[in-house]
Amino acid sequence: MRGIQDIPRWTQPLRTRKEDAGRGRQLIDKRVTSFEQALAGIEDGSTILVSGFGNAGSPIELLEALVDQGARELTVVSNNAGEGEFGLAALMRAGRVRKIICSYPITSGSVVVDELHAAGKIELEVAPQGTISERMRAAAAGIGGFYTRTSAGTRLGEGKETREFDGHPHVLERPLKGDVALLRAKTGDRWGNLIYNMTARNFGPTVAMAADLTIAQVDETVDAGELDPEIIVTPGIFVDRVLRVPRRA
Amino acid sequence: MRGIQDIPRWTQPLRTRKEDAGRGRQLIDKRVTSFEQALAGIEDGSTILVSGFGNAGSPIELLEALVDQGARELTVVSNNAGEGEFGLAALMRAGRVRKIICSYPITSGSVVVDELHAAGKIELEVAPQGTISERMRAAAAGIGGFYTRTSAGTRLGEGKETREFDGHPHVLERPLKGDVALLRAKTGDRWGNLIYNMTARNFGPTVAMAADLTIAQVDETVDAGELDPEIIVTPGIFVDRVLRVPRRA
Amino acid sequence: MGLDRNQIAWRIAQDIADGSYVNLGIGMPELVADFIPEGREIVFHSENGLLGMGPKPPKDREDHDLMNAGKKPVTLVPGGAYFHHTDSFLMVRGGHLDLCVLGAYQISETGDLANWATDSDTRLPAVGGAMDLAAGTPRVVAMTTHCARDGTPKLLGECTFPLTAAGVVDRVYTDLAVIDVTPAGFVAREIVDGMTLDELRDRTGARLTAAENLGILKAPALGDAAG
Amino acid sequence: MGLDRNQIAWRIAQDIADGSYVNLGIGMPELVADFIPEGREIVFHSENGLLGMGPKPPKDREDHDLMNAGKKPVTLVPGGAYFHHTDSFLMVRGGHLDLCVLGAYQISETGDLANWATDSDTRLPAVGGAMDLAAGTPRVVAMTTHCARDGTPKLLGECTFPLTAAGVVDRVYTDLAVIDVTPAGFVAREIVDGMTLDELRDRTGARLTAAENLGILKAPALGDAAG
Repeated sequence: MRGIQDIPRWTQPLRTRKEDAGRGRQLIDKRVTSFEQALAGIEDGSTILVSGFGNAGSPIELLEALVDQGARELTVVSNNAGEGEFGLAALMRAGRVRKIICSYPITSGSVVVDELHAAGKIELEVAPQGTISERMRAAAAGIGGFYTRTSAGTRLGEGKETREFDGHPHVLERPLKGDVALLRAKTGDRWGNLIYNMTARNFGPTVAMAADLTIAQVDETVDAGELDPEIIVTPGIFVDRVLRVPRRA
Repeated sequence: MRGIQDIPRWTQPLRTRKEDAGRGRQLIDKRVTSFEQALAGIEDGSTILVSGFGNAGSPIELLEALVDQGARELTVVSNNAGEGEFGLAALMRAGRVRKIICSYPITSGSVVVDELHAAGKIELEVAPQGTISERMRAAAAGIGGFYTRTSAGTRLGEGKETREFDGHPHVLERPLKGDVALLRAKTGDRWGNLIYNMTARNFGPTVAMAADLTIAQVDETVDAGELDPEIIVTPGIFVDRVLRVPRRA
Repeated sequence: MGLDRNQIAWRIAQDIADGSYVNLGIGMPELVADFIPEGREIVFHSENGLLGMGPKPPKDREDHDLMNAGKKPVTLVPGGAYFHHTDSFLMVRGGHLDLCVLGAYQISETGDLANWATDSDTRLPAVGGAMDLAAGTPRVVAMTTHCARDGTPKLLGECTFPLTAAGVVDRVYTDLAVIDVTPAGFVAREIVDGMTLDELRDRTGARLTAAENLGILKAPALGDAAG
Repeated sequence: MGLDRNQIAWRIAQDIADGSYVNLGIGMPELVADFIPEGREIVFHSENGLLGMGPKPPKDREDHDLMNAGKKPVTLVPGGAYFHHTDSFLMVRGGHLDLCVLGAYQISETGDLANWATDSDTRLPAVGGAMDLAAGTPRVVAMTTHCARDGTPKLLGECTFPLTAAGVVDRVYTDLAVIDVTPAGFVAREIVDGMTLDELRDRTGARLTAAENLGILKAPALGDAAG
């Protein structure tokens, strides 16, 4: 009876789990061992949600490896737009980012986005920080749209459906979903559960929930059961691949 | 200069903190020492959000003390509608609840709600569990309304504005805000930070955020700084009063 | 001739792929967890706030703070996590589960599900998380007896009971058959040994066709307990 | 004659009640934290995910994983907590803070705030959390010089720069005055010592009245560091 010939379509897991089943393990193991495995399958034209507030929580090494991976014409959602020539800035410098959606592209050293934007080589969409965050959560939560006061009556709210609730105008915001999320956490386990370090937590839990394929770089990996179930911030259901990247000194 | 005569209105804290400043402490201390202090000021006609899924996480003792407190004509939002003759059932038995909004009023022993409803003495509004939860979060998050697929095309979605997004009908749901939240947690600190125990967490974090006055009963209280800031589930900003109620054997 | 509830549960369990995130509805669907084939790791979600639900504990280790959605004591397996209700329903409504198995009063040939209220109900209305699970989960499986106790079909052209969600059921497992809900209506994939397609049609309240490679629905003899 | 930035910060700090939850905008408003009067416990929120922000650490204890919204190293005080961005903005947008202190390019007499872009801006547009804070916080205080460097007033009948939010500012603290935004427009509560109401009006781009009990705006001499 185990051998039903045509395993129906729906019995396959929906998400990209166990790509490395080839190594013969029967257990769920989301830990991968190379940047190639971590970033496999990211396609041209993808929308990439990126964690981090400034450099805290930014998946710098994953972003740099994405240059090698080769995907082009990317739309990146990130609170900031990179600084220096590393991480997100390196990806942009390599010409891979068609558009960036962010709240605050200006940081000390945000030279790459400045240059590319001045040269007309990158499209920039600026939105309120909380709206970006809530729009990603809406995508994660199956919400078709929500009304918020933020940006109502401002230039950033122009063109958006506006409706009054409780005496205040609200704009309608739509979910912001990623094809891929790249994030940095502190520790990840075999099931993909994640914990974070202080304010490096920032956008990590939200981007993790809001993408079809979620890839986390972590300082350390552990087996299932080694993280206290009370303190897990991102349950593994949201995470597809976990790559250990030793923290820079 | 410290003695500006007319301290402007807005410099008073918005929420009911430090009601017991009379004891002369200068520090924020949300820990109260009696049911009277915990429940002071709850008015007739209030909407009360109540944590708990069945008995797990239910603030049983606070609910029973609310009988003594005396508030009437309450609207209660709770996943279940009480069982036996204790906790929420006792409050209903005392005739204090005009209306209950819940997802699942039937449990083994939900005799009080059955009787009151049959006698026409309580109004019952049934809504999907996730919708109740998300509506409370919307109230907490300043969201004027949101669209969800849940209940679209069903009896519970009738009369609600329906709108198509991504090929699926969604209903518009409005925020569900409480005047008061009563919840049970495991540990609370001086600042009102809370942690929970296993699945007794359930609705606690959500009701805590969604009410004007949030009152937590906890198994134990500690000083500020004794809870690891990484594992706090409900930050104290959402909590007004914390009462230690020793856990029943 | 038909399967008993454990056997239906067993049959469903065979089809759940390794690594799936699954919610089992309260009641009969809970049995599915007992029959997951050896070697597969399935993560069970309980909507009251946990992933990685394990079997029920021995009596002396029950803790009423660790319950499932049916309010029965359970355990947590290594790798499991606790979270609050709104996050739990974010998982459900946001389509993060792979599959849910729900009981059913009626299923229509377009995949409508009725499983929360009957018109003859004398109980209070109670929906719980059924509408969230049915509307939010990408793959919804119904587990039910093929007919009600009085013999009336549960698979219908249209549901007569109040809907839980419209157009959501992908497959129905009954004591008599495994039936897909397709754009062409109900399609039998397996019929219980000894029953003809016409006999199954007699027990079905809508048009029913057979898959090209129609199989036989069988399950091993199973005791009342987990096999 | 006017106050310096530390003195404006000091003046604001005097008005923040014990037990308040406060967000200080990036830049000049950050100074307010240095002047909270002894004996008051104020909980500072930073929108990148912490409550209970403390002063900056000594150089050798800086950790780039513990930053404030201005991306500067900070500390956490006992009782503080970390949380993710969406929860942090739930606090902001849901009105859970008591007060925010924001910088301003312009403030209108109806409480409109412009503080994120000027039309002459050659930089990239950048809004950060300004619109969330301005729209969501129940009490919004603007901290600014009374006039721009070229002497043009910042308090106006209508803002000419792009708005951050409409009708949100409750009070403005400048180097010259403390001014409430009321249904009747700008009302001066305090004017710096030595300045007349008419002189202040000359520096204000909208109708300005004086509160009945108009006071004198003074602050102690303060060094560059916290006083």
